[in-house]
Order: sequence, then structure tokens, then C-alpha cells
Amino acid sequence: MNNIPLVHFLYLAGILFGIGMFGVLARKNAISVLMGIELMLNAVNINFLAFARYWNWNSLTGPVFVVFVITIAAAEAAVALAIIISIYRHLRTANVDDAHYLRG
Amino acid sequence: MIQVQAFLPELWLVSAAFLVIIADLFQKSTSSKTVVKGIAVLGVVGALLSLCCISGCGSCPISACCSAVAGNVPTAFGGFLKTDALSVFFKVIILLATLFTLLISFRFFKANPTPYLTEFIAVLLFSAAGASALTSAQEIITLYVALETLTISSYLLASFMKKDKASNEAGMKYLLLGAFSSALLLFGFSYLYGFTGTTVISEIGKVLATQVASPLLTLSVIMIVAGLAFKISLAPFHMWTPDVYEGAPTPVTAFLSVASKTAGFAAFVRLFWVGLSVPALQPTWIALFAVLAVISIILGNLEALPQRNIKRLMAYSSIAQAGYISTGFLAGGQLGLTAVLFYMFVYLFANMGVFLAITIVAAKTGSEQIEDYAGMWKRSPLIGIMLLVGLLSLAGVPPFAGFSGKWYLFGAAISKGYTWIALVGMIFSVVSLYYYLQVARQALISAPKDDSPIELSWVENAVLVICVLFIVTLGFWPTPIMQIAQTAATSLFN
Amino acid sequence: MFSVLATILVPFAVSFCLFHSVAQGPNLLPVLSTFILAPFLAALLVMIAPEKFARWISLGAASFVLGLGVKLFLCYQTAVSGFQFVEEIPWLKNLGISYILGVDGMSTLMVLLVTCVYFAGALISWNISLRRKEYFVLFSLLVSGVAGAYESLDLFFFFLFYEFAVLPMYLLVGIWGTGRKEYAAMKLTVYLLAGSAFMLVGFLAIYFTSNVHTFDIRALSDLSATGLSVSFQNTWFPLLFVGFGVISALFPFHTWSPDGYGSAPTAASMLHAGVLKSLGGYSIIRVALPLMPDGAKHWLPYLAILALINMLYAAIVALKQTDFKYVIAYSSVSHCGTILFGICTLEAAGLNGAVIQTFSHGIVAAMTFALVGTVYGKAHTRELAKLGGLSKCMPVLGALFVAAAMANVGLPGLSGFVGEFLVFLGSYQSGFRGGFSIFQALFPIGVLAIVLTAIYYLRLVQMVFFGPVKDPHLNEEVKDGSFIEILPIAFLLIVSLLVGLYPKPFVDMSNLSIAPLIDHIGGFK
Amino acid sequence: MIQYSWLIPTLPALAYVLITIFTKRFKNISAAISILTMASCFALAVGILFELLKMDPASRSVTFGTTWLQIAPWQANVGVLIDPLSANMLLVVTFISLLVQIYSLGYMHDDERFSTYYSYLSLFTASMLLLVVSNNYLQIFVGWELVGLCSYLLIGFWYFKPEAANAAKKAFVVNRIGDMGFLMGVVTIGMVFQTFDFAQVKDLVAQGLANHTLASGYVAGIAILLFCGAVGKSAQFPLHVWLPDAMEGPTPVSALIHAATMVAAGVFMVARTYNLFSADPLSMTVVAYIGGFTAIFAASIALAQDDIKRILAYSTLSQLGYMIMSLGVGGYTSGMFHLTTHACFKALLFLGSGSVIHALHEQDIWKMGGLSKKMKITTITFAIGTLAIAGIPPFAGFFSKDAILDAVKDSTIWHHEILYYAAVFTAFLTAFYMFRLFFVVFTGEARDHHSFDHAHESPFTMCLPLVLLAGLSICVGWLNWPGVDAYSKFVYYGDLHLEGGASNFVQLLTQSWLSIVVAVAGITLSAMFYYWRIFSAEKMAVTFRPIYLLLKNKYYFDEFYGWIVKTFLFGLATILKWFDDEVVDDGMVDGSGWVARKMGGLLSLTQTGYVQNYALVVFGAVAVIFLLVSF
Amino acid sequence: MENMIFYVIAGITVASALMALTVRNLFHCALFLAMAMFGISGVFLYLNSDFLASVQVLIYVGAVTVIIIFGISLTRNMMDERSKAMNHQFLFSIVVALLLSAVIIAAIQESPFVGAEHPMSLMLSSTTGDASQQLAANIASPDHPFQGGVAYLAGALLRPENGFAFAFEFVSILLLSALVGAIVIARKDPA
Repeated sequence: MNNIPLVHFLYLAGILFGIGMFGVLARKNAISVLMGIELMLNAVNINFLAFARYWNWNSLTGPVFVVFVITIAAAEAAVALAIIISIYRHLRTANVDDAHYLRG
Repeated sequence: MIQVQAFLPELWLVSAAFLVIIADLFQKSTSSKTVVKGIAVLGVVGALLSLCCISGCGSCPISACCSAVAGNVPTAFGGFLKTDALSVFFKVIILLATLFTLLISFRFFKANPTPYLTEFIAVLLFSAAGASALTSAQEIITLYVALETLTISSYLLASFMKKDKASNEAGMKYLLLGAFSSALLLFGFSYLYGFTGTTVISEIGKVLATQVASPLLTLSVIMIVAGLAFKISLAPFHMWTPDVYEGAPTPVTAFLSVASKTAGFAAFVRLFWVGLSVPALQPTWIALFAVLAVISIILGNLEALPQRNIKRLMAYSSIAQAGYISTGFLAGGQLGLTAVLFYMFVYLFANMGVFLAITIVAAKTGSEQIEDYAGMWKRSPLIGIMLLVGLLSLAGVPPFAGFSGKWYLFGAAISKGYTWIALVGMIFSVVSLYYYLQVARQALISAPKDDSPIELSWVENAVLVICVLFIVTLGFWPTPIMQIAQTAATSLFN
Repeated sequence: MFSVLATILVPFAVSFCLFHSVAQGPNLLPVLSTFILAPFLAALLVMIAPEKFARWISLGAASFVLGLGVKLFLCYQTAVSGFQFVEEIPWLKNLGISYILGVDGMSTLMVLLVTCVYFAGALISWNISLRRKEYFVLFSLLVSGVAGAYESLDLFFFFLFYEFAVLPMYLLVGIWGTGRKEYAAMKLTVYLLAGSAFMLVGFLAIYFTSNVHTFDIRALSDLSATGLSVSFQNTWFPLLFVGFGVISALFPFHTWSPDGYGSAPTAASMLHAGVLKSLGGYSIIRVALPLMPDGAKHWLPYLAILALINMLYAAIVALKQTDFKYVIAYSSVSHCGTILFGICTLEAAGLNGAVIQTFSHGIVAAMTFALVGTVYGKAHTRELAKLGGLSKCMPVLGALFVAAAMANVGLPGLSGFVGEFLVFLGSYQSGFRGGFSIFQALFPIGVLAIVLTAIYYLRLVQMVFFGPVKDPHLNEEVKDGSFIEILPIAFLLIVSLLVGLYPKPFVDMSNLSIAPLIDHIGGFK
Repeated sequence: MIQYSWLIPTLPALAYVLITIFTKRFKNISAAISILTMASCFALAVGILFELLKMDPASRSVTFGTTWLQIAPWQANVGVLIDPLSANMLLVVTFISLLVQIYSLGYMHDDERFSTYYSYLSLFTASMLLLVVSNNYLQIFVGWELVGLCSYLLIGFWYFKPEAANAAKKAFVVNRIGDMGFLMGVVTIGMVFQTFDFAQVKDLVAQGLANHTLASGYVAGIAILLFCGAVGKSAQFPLHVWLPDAMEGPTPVSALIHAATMVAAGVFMVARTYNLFSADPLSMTVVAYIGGFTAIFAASIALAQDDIKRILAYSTLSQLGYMIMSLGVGGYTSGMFHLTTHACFKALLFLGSGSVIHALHEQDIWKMGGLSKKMKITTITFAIGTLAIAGIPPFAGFFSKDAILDAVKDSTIWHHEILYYAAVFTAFLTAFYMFRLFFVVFTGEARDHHSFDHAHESPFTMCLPLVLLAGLSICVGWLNWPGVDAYSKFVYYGDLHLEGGASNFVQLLTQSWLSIVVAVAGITLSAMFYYWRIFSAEKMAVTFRPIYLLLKNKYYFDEFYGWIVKTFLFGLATILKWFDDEVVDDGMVDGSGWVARKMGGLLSLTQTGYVQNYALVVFGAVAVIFLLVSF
Repeated sequence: MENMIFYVIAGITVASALMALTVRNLFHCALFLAMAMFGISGVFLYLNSDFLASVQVLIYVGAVTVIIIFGISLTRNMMDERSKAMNHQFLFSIVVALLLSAVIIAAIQESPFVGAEHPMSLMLSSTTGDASQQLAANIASPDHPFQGGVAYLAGALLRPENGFAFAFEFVSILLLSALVGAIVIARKDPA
């Protein structure tokens, strides 16, 4: 058993969440944005596991949640790519900015 | 002990979806796919009827609520899934919305043929199953999975017209915003889990009841609010709504505006009024909702004013409606939740009726611009009346049901001392009247540019008439639905 | 002509007799609901029936309701007073909402007013040809709503019926109006609903703050039971007053009225000016005063200023109008100011004056609008600059218009005088009681209105009917009013004369409501 | 008979209804109905007079009525009060009315709205009689307003003439201004005394003044408010402007309404409510001075007028001023007596002028002349009227005017000598301008031969009233023949006490030498100018051109009022209309709509279409909300 | 020592995450992302979750990253060197990201988790009467801490009475729906 304090995991998760968020907000390319989202979800996973340990594995809720998050993230990624490909067919670009015809 | 009744509607929907896919294998791709449509409709109707089995009384699904509260609450999966009266009520709304969506999509895809009608229906049914399951979920993971089933399917539905640039764009925007909203939601959940060590909503409430507020807890609540507010398009998390509503195929817009929103409110109700309704947090999130509701009402109504595209208009309208409903939600208690439920029910008919009308008109004229509704009284009086009745119900004008709904919503808010919210709400209802009436004006007053009548099938006729009658009758005589909604609301606190 | 008379007389007689038989025995027929249902059913019937029957059905229903209204007026037991013919059906028990109808003296008068104007309006719409069916459907629905609003004793239903009336109005103005009709329709609707925004919130606030948990006005009027605090009353009274005031075109929320009436079709402006607009003053007396007497006592002296502005400002603005109908519309605003001013006196005389003025304004405004509409239908213009000397070609209409003008001016012998006189009496009395010296200062200013009204009405008469004929076409082509056009106007004139010549039964009727109210409130002391 | 007195106003009202609804198309029937009802009213009035005379002088007052409206503690009645005052008025009104209606048979014969004319006359008489028999302040106000309406309708009878339409409007509006005061007075009475009844108010005032619960100044205030009404209706300065213009109406109407009866209503009202006026010297002084000023003021204007009816109108103003002044100085009986005699001779003069106009179709006196040759009856009767108004004994005017001068002389009000000299001077002016009129119109040579050639004596229906009135103009004054004093013993206020003290006619003549002298002087001067033409009026006009113009233009009062109305009222209206259109409507109403739409437009710019902007808002909102919640 | 390695892993993770989201070349991004995912699976090991760590590697590094690279290849011209990596709101994004991160970190510093390694008492056992309590009683205790074992997880996920079974079943519906939909949308229709 290591004795790394809980908050350090939380810090790490927070920082990763922030980095992911930055990617979501600032990257031009849709796939990069997707990567940002994946990072955010991983930050969530770190949190869940850290708290699961903190609660002394009193329930399996944390790891179970992580399983679902990973699964759903994968599904989301697949769907996202499908949509990105579809949009690419129309616009010949995968830049998020370029799809802004709906506005106002 | 697992009671199948607890997830019977989902079972119906999922089975229907599978059957649809299977049936499609035996149909020619060029056929009108009557069998597929039939199965889908039957599936949803079956799901609706299955709600009767929940109480075993065999009467209409809505009255099932009443018996469900009597104690025989079907429970499954260790209590993670519990179909109480509240969820039955929500399910009824969601299933009816799905039924309407199916109907709208039949007309829609007749005008915009696609080879993937089967897949559309299947995904729609999966999505509906997600929404339906969400209303019964008593635990966060279950809730999250159901929510994502709804949401991810919705992304796909929104971008289903893949030859249409707008649909693609709508899908992408919905997906990206939806995905990181759900990341935000999960991040909030993770801290909540950290504070309580459990994901069972009722236990979260029990644990938190003894804790003092800490910034992290508050942050997690805010993140949860943000993540879920996305679903009900509450400002400032509403930004996706206009773009997606405008770009998505009309049936999907209809589905999002009712089913998805209902599911969002269902999640909110469970999570906040059961899980987070603790002294340390409640004032914070109620204040937060008050602000968000007011912002939504103001933003939604103001931004709707300059709109020319009716779907976009409906998007802003739905933002404002979310604000109204939130006033009832934040008032809480039996009264507030009753108001929310009743209003959602009314909203269902008004919005769905209007979207059906929009689809029919768009199928004929190919336009979603408000100007093109000119002279609808001559081309199809029923559509004209539907638009008038539906939109004015949304505006809350008597004698339409929206009025009774608002009466209860604002009543609930005022009963908890949020008179100012009610005042803002009412004043902006008047603003909303301006844009709703613009549509009604075109439809009922202006002279038609094109005289050709718009023909409706008998089903559409019937559905429109039912919508109108429902809205008018509920305006004058809201009593039965109100009582059921009240029973449903009561069940939350049992 | 004979078929028209038959359509009028037969239903009139039927309802008169029908109600007669009921009024004798136990109250089996829901009389008050009939006022709402009869126009409603007429609307449904018109919807189903072929177009050519539309106006006959409406007229029949109007006559039926008129008979009922007259009979109600006669059968109301003045000895007993209080709310009579009460119908009560629980609606939502847990929210304290019930469907309660009932009339006391004041609302009996108002119901009578509604029926009179409905009847006259149905006749005046006789020659509508555009989308006739829809017209009569909406027209009847409008009446249905208004009648409901005057009869409701439950705030929920009061509100519901009131707004129910707004919607047909929108379409009536929008479709059958003239000029900037769509703008006017929108303005009118948005304004009236904006006013009702305050009403709705106010009603709910009253419900949730009071201890009785009901929307029943009767129960809410018992101040000791409701326990509405003084500060609550002081907060909500002005808001409710303004909310109701918007309906009565309270300054500065009055501009919907000229635009709306300027554009509305004749019968719609008649009903709106005559009946719907009066609802503002009526509901202040019915709801705001009994429920919040302390707030009333605190605020009315200040609100009286607004009412005064209404009276004088609208009258002065009317002087410079160039459109025939706009003058009338501003006059209506001014008269509503008198009504509100009467209410602000918080005196038996003033309040009775307000009620009588409400009734009178309803009849007279309807008559005036009917005349304007008829003249417009013949001359095809409402610009004062183009009209002139019309008495030459339409002497009967001219004479009737002079009569209408005189009724507006408040000439004794016509209904307008009674109300105005009582209002002035009340306002003076109010000042005399020493409640607020402000009244004494304001009273003489109020009387100025009678001069101003005379000026602009006589200017109107002079410009439109007197003097040489400006447009030679008018003289040749235009005929005097036909029987069916004169009939409704003459009918309203007779009602106005009745009130003016022998006001006692009407004032007695109104005092049946006002006297207990004054006892309840206590007046400025 | 008195118990049927309520029929007096009712019968003409019925006649009005009958004519309006049924007999519009049948001229003769309409006239017959109207005249017959009037005759029966006159008969009733005579009957009432005799019944009153039979009663004890101290209790000649009968009243009865019924409730008109009731709001505790008020009860407004409609009722009848018959006493010498109202009996006097009843006789005057019904009689003059009857004669005028007969006269109109000839005068209005060719008018296509003959029936309407008679219906209006009936309505007028009904209203006037309602006012006269009233037993309370509210009813008198009601009648007051109704006669105003009839005056409006009759002045504007020829509505297609723009002048007539204007004059009608002016009359009504100016009257309304006075009525505003009247209404305030009535309302104040209702408020203070909780009743409108004359008798009750009288008792309450007496009680209140006696036990000092009521300040006499308060009563004076009420009285002055009421007097505003009289100022309007009796066309006293400064509300006199409407009466000359009212001459646009048919001449019989002028005779009836704007000379004999309606304009006297103000005098009647002051007399009727005399207890309020006499409670305080202030109100009396105001009344007296307004009356006196009007008398001299109007007489001076009459000097320079050219229109036959306008001269008579100004003369009416002047005579009404006399009556009002008389009441103001305490000459109750003399005022009412002058009202009665004036009714006769002024009606005569107007009808005579109507006869002239009927003959010539001309109203400018400078286009007339020498009519005595063609219209004997008219000339003689007119001369009698002129002598009567000039105050030459033994014509009626002499007695009443002299009584007024006596009353002024004996009064105790503030500087009554000013009033006295003014009154005397007015008498002089009256004699002068009336004879100017007479000489110019009836003597000398015809100035416009074309119309002169067509001139002819009027038909019998018109001459008969002239003759009857001429007879009365001579005889009515004899009611107060010194020593007999029949009138003074019948109509008086308070306790009976005969003043003046002349016990026979000679004594009277010597006592009133001054008034006779000024009258004769006026006539002589007038004759010098216009009959013998020793002096030239034209030269005088040139010499005193500013004064002439001032008089000719009626002291520019119309212009002044016109300027006030145009500048202030219509100026205010322009400003407020601008305010209403631009500020309230465009600014506030449409402005708020505009702002809402603009805000909507601006806000929807936030929907940039860039999905990452939306995301930024979401995350930003979370951070901001957290910061807001935490701090 | 053990701890030091954790911090190194954490540092590498953060650094490669940063690189993944700032580097212009998308392939490089994907590779950095894969590296970050490896790092995160290493962190999972420190949280006693060896199974989940392996799942992390399998799914993220093995599947997701591959899918992403696949997507990158399909939309070829994304690697165009000329196009910028960052959009117009780059600066705002930094501000907001820093702000929210700062907020999160500040909130964590204020939280009761600072310094506390385990909750004071197991409130859970006293309050729960439901599935999770059974779980707690059956499979985990301070003496026998959970080791991230597959069996435990499987039990939790699959046994119907454990509640999570529904979510587990339902997620398959989600996957199916995503599959069907994604195929329809990504499929290139015959023209």
C-alpha cells in the first residue's frame, strides 16, 4: 500500500480535467476536441478510483462507475467519429469552426 | 427479487427496436416499410399499456399512477430501479412523445425519403428506452447509463439526415457540447461520490444530511446542475438548443424538445429533491435555479423575437419553457412538483401538435420560414387552429392548458416566496406572446400566397384534433390530470 | 325585416318565459352558466351550420341572452341582496379553486350590460361578409368570456374568462379590422395580457399569503379570516390596481385603446369598449378593494392622480385627433378615467357613480362606436378633414350621433350624467370627510373634464355632421341608415335614456353591492 | 290644479317624443301637437296662478316629488315646487312659448325640417319648465343642462351654415364652463347639507348661520359657484360671448330662448336660491357688480352694431345685467319684475325683427329703412317695444327699470352709487341705441330698393303674437302701478315690505325724473343722429374711430377668447398629442417593443454558430457561478 | 521511492496530455494522448485497480486511440501544416481553463479530504439497507481490501441482486444503438 494522499490524486484529476477542457475549447480540429473530452473523462475516472480507495473500497461503486465511463466514452468516440466523417464529406474539413451555418 | 414490471416499458421498446431491425431484413429497401412502422407503433403503444400492469389494474396508463402510489411499487435490481408513480407519469409523457415523434417522422420521411428509416426508428426506440429507464433510476450509475443511452442516440438522430449539411452540423454541435456536458456531470458525480461513498440517491441524501457545506461539494452540485441543465436547455447551458433544433430533422427536434427535456427534469427531480435536498445544499441550488430560470425566461423569450425560422423559434421558446418549468421545480414540494408534472404534460401536447403541424407544412411547402405560414386558415384550417391553440397554450393564454399550467407553476413559486420570479415569468410570457402571435397571425390572418390546400391523412387529422381538444379541455378542466400529477408528485416523498 | 324581428323577439320571449318559470320555483336552471354557455353553443352551432345561418344564429342567441339578462335584472331580489343565483362546483379542491358563479347588484348590472351590447353588436355585424362564419364564432366566444368574467366569484375563473375574451378580440381586430390592424391587434393583446400579468401574480400572492386558502372572492373578502397584512396590501394593491387599470386604459398604459379601437371592426370595438374595458374598474371594486382595504386606503389618493390624468389628458388629446374613431377612442379612455376616479374616492357616492358610469360608458361607447362604424361603412373614410355636413344625407344617423355625443358629454337625461355626477359628489365628499386634502384640491380639476368633453364632442359633431358637405359624392351616393343599422343604435339610446331619466333602480342595484363594501372598508377616516 | 303641475313639463316632453317618432313627415300635425300642448300648459299655469292667489300669502308654496336616485345618506328627488316665483316663471315661459310657436307657423313655414323645429321647441319648453318647477338643486341643474342642449340644437338648426354650427358649439361650450361652476356648487351643497332640496337647504342654512356652525363665507362660496352657472346661462360678463352669436338661429328661437326665457333662467336661479346669496354681502356684491358691469358693457357694444338681431342681443345682455344687478343689490322683486316685463317687450322686439327679416331676408340695418310704409303693424308694435325698453312711462319697461334703479339707489352694498350711475347711464344708452335701430329700420328712405320692393306685411300668424305682446308691453308694468303693487305683493323674498314708497303715478314720475330724463335724452339724441340727421353718425365714427372700432368689435372679446383657446387649449392639445404619439406611444409602448426586439437581436448575436463559443460559455458559467456562490 | 515514481508518472501524464492538446500534428497528438492514457493506467495501479488499469490500456490505447487515428486518416487533410491548431478563442480558453482548474484545486484544498485518508466512520453501513450494503458486507472490509480483482467487479456488475446489472445490460443497448447509428451515418451512400 502506498501512502500518497488522496488530494494528490484529486489535484491530478483536476489538472487533467483542466487540460482536457482547454483542448475542447481551443483546438480547431474536431478530433482534437474529442481527445480533450476523453482526457476529461479520464480525469473523472481517476477521481472515482481515488474516492473508492478513500472509502476503503466499502462499495464497488467507484470501479463500477469507471467501467461504465470507459465503455460509454468508447461508444461516444465511435459516434463522434461517425459524425465527423459525415460532416467531412460535406465540408471537406473537420474543423469545428467551419460548421457554423446555424446561428442567430 | 426482481419485478419485471419495473422495467416493462423499456423491455417493450427494446424488443420493438430489435424486431424492427429484424423485420427490416425481410422487407425490400424500396417498400414503404409498413411493417416496420407498425411494429414501432405497437411497441410504443405496448409500452404505454404495459404501464397498466405496474399496478395490475389494467386501466389506462395514467391512472396507473394512482394505484402505484398505493404501495405496490415495482422494484428491481436491489432497488436501483423503482417505478413509482412519479416515474410512471414521466414515462407516460416520454412514451407519448415517442409515439408523436414516430408519427411525425412518418410524414417527415415521406417528404425526405431515406433508406435508413428502420435504423432511425430503432435508434429512436433505443433512445426512448433510455429516457424511460432514466425516470425509474434510483441510483446514479443507472441514471447515467440511461441518460447516455438517450443522449448518444440523440446525437445520432440529430445528424440522421446525413445529406443535409444542417443536420450534420446540428449533430456535431450536439455531440460535442453533449459530450463535455456529460464530462462535467460526471466530474460532479465523482465528487459527490467522494463525499458520500455511495451512488444510491436516497442514501446520498441521508449521508449529506449530516454534513456541512464545503466548496467542493458546492462545486460538484454546480457541475451536476450544469451537466443536466444542458439536457433541459436551461440558460446559460442552452446555447446548443437553437442550432440543434433548427438543424436536426423535425421529428428529432420534437423528440428532443419533449422527451429529452422530460427525462432531464426527471433526473433533476430525483437527484435534487431526493438526493441533494439537504440543509447544507438546498438554499444554494434553489437560488441557483432561480437565477437560471429567470435568465432562461428572459433570454429565451427575447432571442425568440427576431426569429424567422419556426423551428429556431420553437427552440428559443423551449428555452423559455424550461425556465418556466424550473420555477415550479425550484419551488419544489408537492405543489411545485405537481405543477412541473402537469405543465410537462400540457407542454407535450402543445409542442408535439405544433411540431406535427410544422412537419406537415414543411412537407408541403418545403419551408420552415414563418412567412410561409401565411393563409394557413385557408389551406388547412386544422393546422391553423393547431398552431394558434398550441402556441398560445405555450404562451399561457387562457383558456388553453398552458394557462392552467402556468397558474400552478407560478403559484408554486409564489407559495415559496419567489414572487419576483413569477412576476418576471408573467411579464416575459407577454413578450413571448408577441412571437407566438406572429405565427398565429400569419396562419390565421394573412392572405395565402399559395392557395393549394394541404391534405392530411386521417391519423394526422385525428391527432391534431386530439391535441387541440386536449389543450382546450385541460385549460377549462385540468382537474383529472392535476390529481394524477399530484399523486405522482406525492410518491416522490414516500 | 320581419324575419329579423322574429329572430329577435322569439328567443327573447322564450328566454324571458323560461327564466320566469325557473325563477318562481327552485333554482334548477343554472341561469348564470347559461349566459356563458348560450353564446358558446351559438359559436359551436355557427361552426357547424352553413354560412348563411351564421348571423341568424348569433342574433337569436343574442336575443335569448338579452331576454335572460333583462329577466335577471328584474328577478334579482333586492330585499335579500348579496350574491344570488350562485352556482358552485368544486374544481381543484386542494388548490381551493371552484367554479363559482354568482351575481350581486353590481354584477347584475354588468351582465345586463353585456347582454345589451351583445345584442346590439350582433345586429350591427349583420352585413359582415368577409369570413362571416369565423366572425360570428369569435364574436360569440368573446361574449361568452366576458359574461363569465363578470359572473365569476373565483379568481381563477375570473382570470380565465377574462383572458378567454382577449383572444377572439385579437383575431377580430386582426382579420376584420381596418388600417394598421395587425399592429393594433398585437398591441391590444399584448397590453391587456401585460396588465393581466400583474393580476395573475397578485391573485396567487393573495391566495398563498391569506389564511383561507381559496380563490373564492367571498371568502377572501373577509379580512379577519384572510389576515392579509397591511404591508402585503400596501405592496400588492397598487400593482393590482395598475394591472386592472391597464384593462381600463389607465394612463400611461392607454395607447392600446385608440389604436385598437381605431382598427377594430365595429362590433368588436363596441364589445371591447363597452364591456371588456369596463372590466378593469369592475374588478377593482370586486377584487382589489374588498380584499385589500388597507392598501386601498393607503394608495388610492395617489392613484387618483393617475385617474385624473386619464380624464383630462385623454380629453385634451382627443381635441387634436384627425380620425373620427380615434376621438371616440380617446373619449372612452377619458370616461374610464372617470370610472377609476370614482373608485378612488372610496365613497358610496363615488363608487356607485363608478358603477353607473361603467354601465353608462358601456352602453354609450357601444352606441358611439356603432355610429362611427355605420358612418364609416357609408362614407368610406374616417378622416375628419374629408367629412362634413353628413346630417344632410343621413339625418337620422346625425341626430343619433348628436344624442350619443350628448350622452358622452354627460347631459342629464342620458345615462352619462348620473355616473359623472355621483363620481363628483363622491370625490367631494371624500375630500370633505377629511381623509385626504388632496381630493379637495383635485376635485375642481376633475370637473374640467365635462367642459373638455363638450368641446371635443361638439367639434366632432360640427366637423362630421354639420356645416356644408365637403365631399359632393357623399351627398349623392350616401343613404341614411337602414332599419337594421338604426335598430341597435336606437336600442342602446333607449337604454341610456332609461338610466338617465330614472336611475333609481340602477343606482339601487349598484348600491346593493357598494353599501356593504363601504361598510367593509370604512372609507378614508 | 297645483297637483297637476307636474304635467306642465311632461306634456311638452310627450309632444317632443310624439313628433320625433311619429309625425316627422306631417308638418301640420306636428305643429298642432306642439301648440296644443303649449296652450294646455299655459292654461295650467294660469290655473296654478289663480289657485296660488287664493291661498294665504304667507304659505304660497306647494311642493311634492318622488325619489330619483338614492344613496344613503343622499336622496335626490324629482319634484315640483310651486310658489309665486315659479308661477310667475311658468306664466312667462308658457305664454311666450305659445306665442312664439304660433308665430313660427308663419316664420318657419317653408322650412323642410318644420316638424323637427317644433319638436325642439317642445323639448326646450319641457326642459325650461322642468327647471322652473324644480324643487331641488339637482333637478334645476338637469333642466338647466337640457335647455342648454335645446339652445344648441336650435342655434344650430340650420347646421349646414358654418356660422350656425359654430355658434351652436360656442353657446354650448361657454355655457358648460358656467355649468361647471354650477355643478360644483350643487355638489358642494349635496356634500355639506346631504340634501338637494331647496326647502331643506334653506332651513339648514338658516340654522347653521344662526348657531354659527356654518360660516357665511362658506355659503357665499357656494352661492358664487352657483352664480357661475347664471353667468353662463344669462350671458353675463365674462361669459357673454355666446349670446350674440346665438342669433344665427331662427329668429323666433332668439325671441323665445335667447331673449325671453332661457337666458332669464340665470336670474331665476339666483332668485330661487336667494337665501344662499343673501347670506353674505360678498356674494351679493359679486352678483351686483357683474350684473351692473354687464349692463353698461353690453349697452356700449350695442351702440355700434349693424345687425338687427345682434343689437337686440346686446340689449338683452344689458337688460339681463340689470336683472342680475337688481338681485345683487337686494332688489329681488324688481329683478323678477324686470324679467317679466323684459320677456314681453324683448320677445316683441325679436318677433318684430323677425317680421322684418321675413319681409326683407336681410339683417343689416343699413340695408333697411322706411319700412313703416310697408309694415304698419310691425312698425307700431316695434315702436311700442322700443319705448318699453327705453323706459318711457307708462310702458312696462318704465316700471320695472325704475324699480331696479330705486333698489340700487337704496342698497347698502359696497359703493352702490357707482352701480347707480352706471345703471342710469345704461338707461340712456339703451334709449339711444334702441331708437337708433328703430329710426334706421323703420323711418327715412329705403336703402335697398330691391328688397324693399318685395317687402310686405307678415301673415296673420306672425302679426297676432306681435299685437298681443305689444299690448302686454304696455300693460304688464301696470301690475305694479303705484298704490296697487300687485306684483310686489305676489313675488317677494322674506317678509313683505313695499319699498320705493310711491303711492300714486304722479309721485312715481317725480321720484324717477332722472330715469325719464335720460331716456328722453337718449331718444332725442338718437333722433338727432338718425331721424333728423342733425349730426352725422359717420363723422362721429371717423372722429372717434378707435372707440368706434372697439365697440364695433365688441371689445375684441371673441378674438381674445379665441386666442386663449387656440394658444392654450389647442396648444396644450398639440403638445399632449405629440406627447401621446411620440413619447407614450412611440417612445414607451413601441419603444419597449423595439427595445425588446433589439435586445433579442443583440442577444441572438451570442449564438455565433461556433460550438466552442458555446462550450466556453458553459465552462465560464460554471466557474462564475461557483465564484458567485462562494463569495 | 514508490511515491516518487507516482509523481513522475503523474508529471509525464500531465505533460503528455498538455502536448496532446497543443501539438499541431494530429498524429503526434494521438500518440501523446496514448502516452497520457498509459500514464493514467499507471495512476490506476497506484489506486489498487490493476484490472481497470489493464482495461484502460486496452480500451483507450488499444481502441480509442486507434479509432482516432483511423478517423484522422479518413479525414486526410487535417494534417495540413498550414492550418492553425488553435481556434480564435484560444486566449479565452486558457483563461477559462485556468480559472476552472484553479477553482477546482482551490475547492479541493478547502475540502475535508485534505489530510484525511479514510472517512471517520462508515456511515454507509449504518444507513444503508440496500444492495450496496450487501456488497460492502460481502466483499470488502478493511482487512480484505479490494484489489481491483476481476471477480469482484464481475460479481458487482452481473449479479442481478447487486443492482448494477441493469446498467450493465442497458449499456449494451447503448452500444448497439451507437453501433447502428454510427454505421448509418458514417456509411458512404451510393450516389
